[in-house]
Amino acid sequence: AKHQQNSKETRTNPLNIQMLSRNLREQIFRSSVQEYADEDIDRSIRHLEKHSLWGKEAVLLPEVELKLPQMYGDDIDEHFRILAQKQSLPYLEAASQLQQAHLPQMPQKWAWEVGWTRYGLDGQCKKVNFPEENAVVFDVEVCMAEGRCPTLAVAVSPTAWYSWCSKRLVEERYTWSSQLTLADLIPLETPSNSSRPPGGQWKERLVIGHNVSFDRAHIKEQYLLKGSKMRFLDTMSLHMAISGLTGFQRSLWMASRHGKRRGLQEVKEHIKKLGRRPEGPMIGSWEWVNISSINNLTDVHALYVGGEPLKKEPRDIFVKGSMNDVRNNFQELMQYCATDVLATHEVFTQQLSLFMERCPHPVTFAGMLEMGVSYLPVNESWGRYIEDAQDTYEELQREMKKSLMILADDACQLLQDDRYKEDPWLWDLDWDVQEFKKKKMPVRKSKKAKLEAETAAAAALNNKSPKKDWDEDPGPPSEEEQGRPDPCRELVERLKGTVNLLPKRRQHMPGHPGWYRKLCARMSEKEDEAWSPGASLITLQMRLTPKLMGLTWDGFPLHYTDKHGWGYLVPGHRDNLDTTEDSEGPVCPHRAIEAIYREYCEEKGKGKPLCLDNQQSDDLMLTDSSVWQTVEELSMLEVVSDDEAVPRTVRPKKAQRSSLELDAGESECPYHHGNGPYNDVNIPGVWFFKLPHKDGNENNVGSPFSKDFLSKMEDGTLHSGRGETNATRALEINKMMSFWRNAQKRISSQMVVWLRKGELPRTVSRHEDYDEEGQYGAILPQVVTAGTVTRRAVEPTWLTASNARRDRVGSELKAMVQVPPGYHLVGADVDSQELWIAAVLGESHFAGMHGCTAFGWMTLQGKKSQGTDLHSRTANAVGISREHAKVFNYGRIYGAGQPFAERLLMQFNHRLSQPEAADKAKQMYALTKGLRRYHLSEEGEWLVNELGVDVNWDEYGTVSREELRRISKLAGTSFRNKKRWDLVGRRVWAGGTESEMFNKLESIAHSEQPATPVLGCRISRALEPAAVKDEFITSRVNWVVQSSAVDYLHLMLVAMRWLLEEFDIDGRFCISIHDEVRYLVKSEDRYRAALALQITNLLTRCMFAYKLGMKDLPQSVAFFSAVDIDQCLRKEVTMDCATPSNPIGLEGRFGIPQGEALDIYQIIEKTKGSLAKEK
Amino acid sequence: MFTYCMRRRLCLLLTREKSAPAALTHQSRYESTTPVLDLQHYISQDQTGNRSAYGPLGTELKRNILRQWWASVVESKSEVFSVSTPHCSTGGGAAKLVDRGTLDELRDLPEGQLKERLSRLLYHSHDLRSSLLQGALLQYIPSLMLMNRKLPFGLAETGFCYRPETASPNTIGCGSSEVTEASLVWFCSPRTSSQWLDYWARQRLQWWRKFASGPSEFSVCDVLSEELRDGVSRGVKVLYQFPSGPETLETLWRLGDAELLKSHQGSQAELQCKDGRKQVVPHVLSISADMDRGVLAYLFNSLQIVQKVDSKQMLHQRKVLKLHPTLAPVKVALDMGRGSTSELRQVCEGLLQDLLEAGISAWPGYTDTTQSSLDSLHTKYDEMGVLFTVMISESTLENGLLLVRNRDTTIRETMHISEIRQFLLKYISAAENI
Amino acid sequence: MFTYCMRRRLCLLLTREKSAPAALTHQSRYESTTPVLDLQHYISQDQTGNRSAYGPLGTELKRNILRQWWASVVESKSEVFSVSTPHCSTGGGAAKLVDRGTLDELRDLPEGQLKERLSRLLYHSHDLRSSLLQGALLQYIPSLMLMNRKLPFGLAETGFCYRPETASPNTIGCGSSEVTEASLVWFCSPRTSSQWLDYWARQRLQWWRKFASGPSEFSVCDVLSEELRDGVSRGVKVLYQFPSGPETLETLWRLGDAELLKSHQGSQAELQCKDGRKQVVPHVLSISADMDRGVLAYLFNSLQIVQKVDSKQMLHQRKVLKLHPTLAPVKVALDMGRGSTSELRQVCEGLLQDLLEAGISAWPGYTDTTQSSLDSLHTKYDEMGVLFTVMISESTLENGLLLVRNRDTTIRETMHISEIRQFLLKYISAAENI
Repeated sequence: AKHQQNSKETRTNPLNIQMLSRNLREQIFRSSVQEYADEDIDRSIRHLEKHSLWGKEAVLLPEVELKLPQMYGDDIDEHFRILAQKQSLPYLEAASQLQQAHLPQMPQKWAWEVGWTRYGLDGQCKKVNFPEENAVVFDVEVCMAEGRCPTLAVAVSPTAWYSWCSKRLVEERYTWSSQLTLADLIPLETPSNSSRPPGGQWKERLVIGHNVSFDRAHIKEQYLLKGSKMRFLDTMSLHMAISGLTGFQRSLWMASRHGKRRGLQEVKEHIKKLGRRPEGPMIGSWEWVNISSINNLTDVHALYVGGEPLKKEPRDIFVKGSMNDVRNNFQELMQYCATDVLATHEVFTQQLSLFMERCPHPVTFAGMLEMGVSYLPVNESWGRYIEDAQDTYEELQREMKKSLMILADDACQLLQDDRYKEDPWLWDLDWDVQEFKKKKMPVRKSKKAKLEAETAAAAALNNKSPKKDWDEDPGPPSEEEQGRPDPCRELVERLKGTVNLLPKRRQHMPGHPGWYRKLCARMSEKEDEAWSPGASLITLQMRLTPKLMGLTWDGFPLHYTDKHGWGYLVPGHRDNLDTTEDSEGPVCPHRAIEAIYREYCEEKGKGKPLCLDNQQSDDLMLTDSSVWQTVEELSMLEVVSDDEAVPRTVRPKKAQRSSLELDAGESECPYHHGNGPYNDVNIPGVWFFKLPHKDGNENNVGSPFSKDFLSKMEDGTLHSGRGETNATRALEINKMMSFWRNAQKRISSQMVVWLRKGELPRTVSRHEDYDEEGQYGAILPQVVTAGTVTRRAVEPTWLTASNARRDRVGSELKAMVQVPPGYHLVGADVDSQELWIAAVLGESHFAGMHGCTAFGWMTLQGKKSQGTDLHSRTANAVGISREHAKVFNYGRIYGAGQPFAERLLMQFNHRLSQPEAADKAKQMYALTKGLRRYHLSEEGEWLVNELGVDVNWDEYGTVSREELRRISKLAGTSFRNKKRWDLVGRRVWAGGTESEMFNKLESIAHSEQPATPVLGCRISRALEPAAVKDEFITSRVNWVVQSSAVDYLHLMLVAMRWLLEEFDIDGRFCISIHDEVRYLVKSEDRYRAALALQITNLLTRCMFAYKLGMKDLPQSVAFFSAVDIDQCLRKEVTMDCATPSNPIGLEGRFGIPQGEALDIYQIIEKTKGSLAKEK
Repeated sequence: MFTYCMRRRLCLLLTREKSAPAALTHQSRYESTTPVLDLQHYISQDQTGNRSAYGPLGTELKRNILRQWWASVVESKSEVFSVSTPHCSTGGGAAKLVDRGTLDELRDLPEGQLKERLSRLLYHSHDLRSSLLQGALLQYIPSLMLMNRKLPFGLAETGFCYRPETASPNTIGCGSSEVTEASLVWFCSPRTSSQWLDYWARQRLQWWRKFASGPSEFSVCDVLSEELRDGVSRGVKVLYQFPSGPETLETLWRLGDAELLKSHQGSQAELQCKDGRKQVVPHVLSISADMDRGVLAYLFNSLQIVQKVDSKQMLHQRKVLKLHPTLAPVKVALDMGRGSTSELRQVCEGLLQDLLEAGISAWPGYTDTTQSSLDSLHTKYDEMGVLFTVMISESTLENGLLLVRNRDTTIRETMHISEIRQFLLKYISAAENI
Repeated sequence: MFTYCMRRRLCLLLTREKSAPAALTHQSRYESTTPVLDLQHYISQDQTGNRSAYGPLGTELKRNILRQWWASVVESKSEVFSVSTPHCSTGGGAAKLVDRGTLDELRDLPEGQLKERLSRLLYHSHDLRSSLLQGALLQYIPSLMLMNRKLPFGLAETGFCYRPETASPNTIGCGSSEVTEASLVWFCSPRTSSQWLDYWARQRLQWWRKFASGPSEFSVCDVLSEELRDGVSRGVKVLYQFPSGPETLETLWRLGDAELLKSHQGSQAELQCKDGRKQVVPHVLSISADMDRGVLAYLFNSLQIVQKVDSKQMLHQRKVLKLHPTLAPVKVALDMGRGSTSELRQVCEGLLQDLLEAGISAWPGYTDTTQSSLDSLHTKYDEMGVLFTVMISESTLENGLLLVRNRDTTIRETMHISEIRQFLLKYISAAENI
């Protein structure tokens, strides 16, 4: 292979976009020719000119000369069909066998026996190694109290029932090892004590289960690095694809199940909670509720099968009970497990044909099978990682507690001379101290006690010398004295007796102020009870902590009110000063607050002006996948489709606030703008402002230490006003701990199975790096292959893990997936996958040419350096950073509307006022999405003709909103009857860079049967227009791109499997996280695997173009910009993933060197362009 | 015990108020130019001002630190054994130990014989050790038997080493050269030595931080590879951020097997240990802390300067040595209020004995018969780092009640005499677990 | 740490069976000529056999003895304060500390300059201390302030001293010259100093005897006045009856005020203390023990030789090191019987950690994977002086029961795993009060 630099060879389309090298195009599209209509070309050029993109110089890429493997069928679609059919045939056959089977009678009594028992048709039961049939329905139960070891399982095939019991269930023992080995797991293909199938051949077999990935994680052979051809079909995923619900729908569905009326009420509350405007639309159609359900087996069963509802009560024994409880209820629990298996089978029988009908392309089925066998290799680093992270976390926790305790101790000193009254934060705490309580004692008695003591003392003295000079050296005690009890000790002992003058139950630190007392553990009388000195109960979440730290917001001290949550006090309020004379409570030291603010201004004054420091905070340096998360999170809250929101008038700020403040007088702070003032908080001398909330300012902030304020701490808005190292450090630590705090439980409960030497392939155990003392094993991530309505996979730990960050404990998680010796991870990110899919959809809609829309052009040709890429464009247009622009861009494509942008803008820069933010958002949307325009309905057309209105049409026959209003007004005045005219037909977007794209998405979303354009997968029944009418538009628009991205993934998986098999590349699928795929490949095959991955991408992109009517592909998107060949899972092969728990990085701590990131040219060089094994 | 370099740091310590923001609270923003802090009871200088030693409190502080080191490194680890090796060795030290009489004799010798005698002297005289590493390496083979040739294990020792800081021929004498080293020499399989280094680095940092009031001032850093001595493949340092800059408290070196082989010039076979089925010469980690510097670090770390306004609106500076309860040399001071002196004194003495027997180091403040104000008493004890001040007064004779002042909160709590001992024991032992 | 003289005694110890009747019980009458006792874990010799050091057990034993000394002399007495003084001084030691480089330079000098440089060197170079007395005397004045000039008080220190035993010019080097001294310097009124000497002599003898298994082998005697150094008005010695004859473990000197005045050549006024209404220069008692010799004394004292007949009617000699429970370096050894090794091992490890956390020094016997007979195990532990041997067996996994063997009775008792820790703690702490 050589690089063709000759520009004559370079093919471009009429829009000067460089196309695929000729040899590649010919191999893929063969003789079919792409034709361009002149009219389309003109239209495109005009459009590009309008957005000043036409005529921009583009750098040409070197040509790629590559011999592709022979393709099947007449076209690429057929090629993929044949591949997928071949791959899924045995499994489909097994599936249909099961679908058509009449299951044998369920056994009445279950065998109490370790391992598998088969219950034949003749009623005989016999011990077997494992079920032999090619297809089984399978369910595993785990007694949670006893770790992660499977307890019992049931399977059914068309010919027999099977039960399995674990050793730990049947044999009672004092202790069991906490580490799982293969022997503890359920064999489905191999005899015990062996990791080879009988006969040495793995068979294509199918296991069906509900949420089957959980069951899979307990199957022995699945942990083997190589081998099993078993595949899994998840009835939960099938359900999602057929009738799944969006997150919002799910809560509505559950609400409606509690009875319609109550359901509606909850819906209302739900909407309110989401901060939705009350004038938003109500859910108009409830049709979908009846054709869908949430995901659990009981509800899914009710939906597809109906009849008696399943009983779930026995399950509690597995969740809460002990192994003994399981033993005592063995028959019942077996029965329960078997019933689930039966139900799963019934569900599956119904689902299979529905699924085939709605997702007809074989690639979908084959892709889902492949997705179901993810595999993460780990080694001894895993344990070390968890230990390190936990240690570091606990250490930080201790340090934080220590800092907080010191703060509390220090604050106690303000008690002296009532100095707390002048403290801007602590003035309103409970500073009362208690009097030390004694039992009432008659004076006589006390006198007596004293007298006794004195006599005793005198007696003691007399023993020594009558008159003692304390400054004299008394000499040593004499021998007799040493023998006698010491009179001083006796006196003390006597005094100790007076303890009975005290009440039985002691007061708890009566001398300390009330707030401090509450932070201290009571010292119990029992000697060995755990107790901790000092303010040990203090936590970051407590209300007094921000005050102890002296937190300020832009220089104002923080203050908490029950009604409004956290806010801050702004000094200078004079109106309410004199009303305070008679107040009982603590008095606000407004002068001290003034002093604090003045000091802050002086400090800031030397630096940059107050309102203009728009520091880029670290938290917003987002990577692609976290953008996706952020947006998904934010747009979840966005229920309103933006249709209604476009011509939205910005309501005055006043109206937004409740009317409660009226009686407190309308006082405005002249120099500070923020969320307030809330004058119902009447503190003399100050105004109260609320801290801003990410979901809108009407929400209360519960803690200034929540995740949302991290960035505000980083940029100094939220600041420890005491200049105190302890407070600042506590904030820093809080940030460092955030990741592990949330993830620790999930991560440390990952089920790891370690393999013995004999269970590893020889490639590993004979490798020179193989370490006898090392550990090699795997985690099977419990991926629901189609867990969302878009058929995206769902898994809580790995699929959402963020990348390593220097200041987050434990964030090196992904890098702990490390290959065994002799293997490499080969994988790649699909570059801007969603942007390209959206773009190519838009292009097919507009002129059927790559790069014909501004959006598409920017995706293909845009250069960061020229400012012509999408993100830079948005950034420049609105005046925000490129990183922020990225969030907006993705958000828009995911269907988020203008209000989302508005809120995001304010979150990025809290000093932006609402009108400013609204203005910017509007500007941004006009530029990108464009403006709404309307086709007239038939009625409208008639009306226009009838009235002879001179309508301002554009070239596509649409009118603007203003024009529409004018017509409507005319109609209103021209006819006497109050008929409501339905003027509007189709609505379209126009004028923006992305208008065509959105028109395409909406046309799909609004069609009778929305289906993905490439593989033709239909949207969930619960989102089809027939069921929901015009509801859930955002979700449906979002679905088009997201679901197409899933098609993309499935295509890749199918193509890759084909190439691995065809060219004998020793590799397996590992995991797919969002838009990246990883394969575990034998080291010597790694470059061939990399080439295969590149070819996979090429074919997948071509398939997309082809199915959208474009028989060509731009060179710039044909290949991954880089394929990563690495020894662990990480974003970039050069990342060292240093974090507080691993300060020296991957290489230092785990000896993992940097990987290689190779582009197509390097790969061709390494492999000589050939997938074939070198002889 | 420590002299020049100690003094240099001491000066910094005494004058740091101007520059060091480390442990200051918000109250201390209003800085003053109050005179130097009196740390005399910790570190004392002799009359000439030339050399200094630990005073009673300093000695106790150092003892407490060393005891904690021992508890953490030796007593809680079954693989670590203690050794006690000679101070003098046949080589390797920085200073020769020469018999006084011999030197005197030399002087009287005729010039001709001098050279030859001098050579003999040099050849025969012993060196004073400059680190504990060599001694531990020599103990390796005897320990092997005890360990049944199993790895890993460690040999620990604390003791005096002699390290002249400057090698200039003009500065003769002990100078700043006395160091109390706490050393662990760890023998492990070559395979795991890197991980063990990480492990120990983390352990040691945690240990230093455990007793700190500002843990973040202790940190670790890797030694740059260009700074490594020959034969050392990696090094980690535990640093303390002194106001004058970071200084090394402890070093961890990964030595490979070179040093071990060198110190046992015999056969390699004798040195071998089992590692799985293989026989290996173990790799050596040398972990050694300068405890004198550690004492200083903790003194710096725990010194807190608090501003306070007294009843006459005067600004005062309160200096509190907030030593960790486990380290504080004096846990409680006993003082008496005015009253019938002899009875009160009896109570004090009895209580003192009671506390001492329970192992609580108590300060007999009551023996000071020069009456001083309560405020100045607290000031003194705060500067000494005394955790609690117990005041025995006239009313104690009536009802057994005492006033117990907490160093950290400055708050005085009433407590009964029968409960103070248990309270203190619990407070100190619980503080260890924070 | 200790060498020549130690070795000499060690040899005695190893071959004593023939001659020494001291610690033998009635069973040991049947003496045999069994080879030398293996005390390797206590005292080890290096390859050359020239110099020896404490092994792990010896180090722990010495630590335990020193800790008890400290508890008895310092911690339980409110008038005793600890100090920590430099090892090097400007004079008074028996050996000069000479910088290595300087000596090397000397050799290269022309003959003419040699003499002069040598003189300068001698004048400037420091001495290594030969006792702790001088250091404490120098700390007298700083301590006065702390004590508010009140008598009596004491300054205590333990540490390394250098005392070449022989002054012959031919034996150059460290020889037997390293000593760990435990010193109390007591300042009191001249009026009471004689009483204090009696007091301390009694105290010290009591202390030594407290931990002995044969207390009568420790004794005191007055130093004859003709043996007293100048300025010493009285002396008392604590002796131990070694097989080779009595040797001094500790000396108590009543020094008067001469040494104090000498070491503070300044004004007498500065040295004065209150004694009632008088001002006096205090008298000094110097009480100092040689702890290395103390270790040997206790080893001798606790070694017992017992004859026993095994099942095959063969006569064996059992050597038991019956160290006092407080002093024994290892309190308990954990071993495991045959059985499912990995699970037993987990139990062992868990129990070990449990014991270590409670501060009970435990021996991980189970890590020794070479199966040896129970008998040889006990023999080994008896020679190590291990108080208890805990055996974890298969049945422990079932019911938590352990077998606990007592060193002194050799009887094995069944005990539950949950109670062993408390039992040991109680046993050891109770033994202290016997």
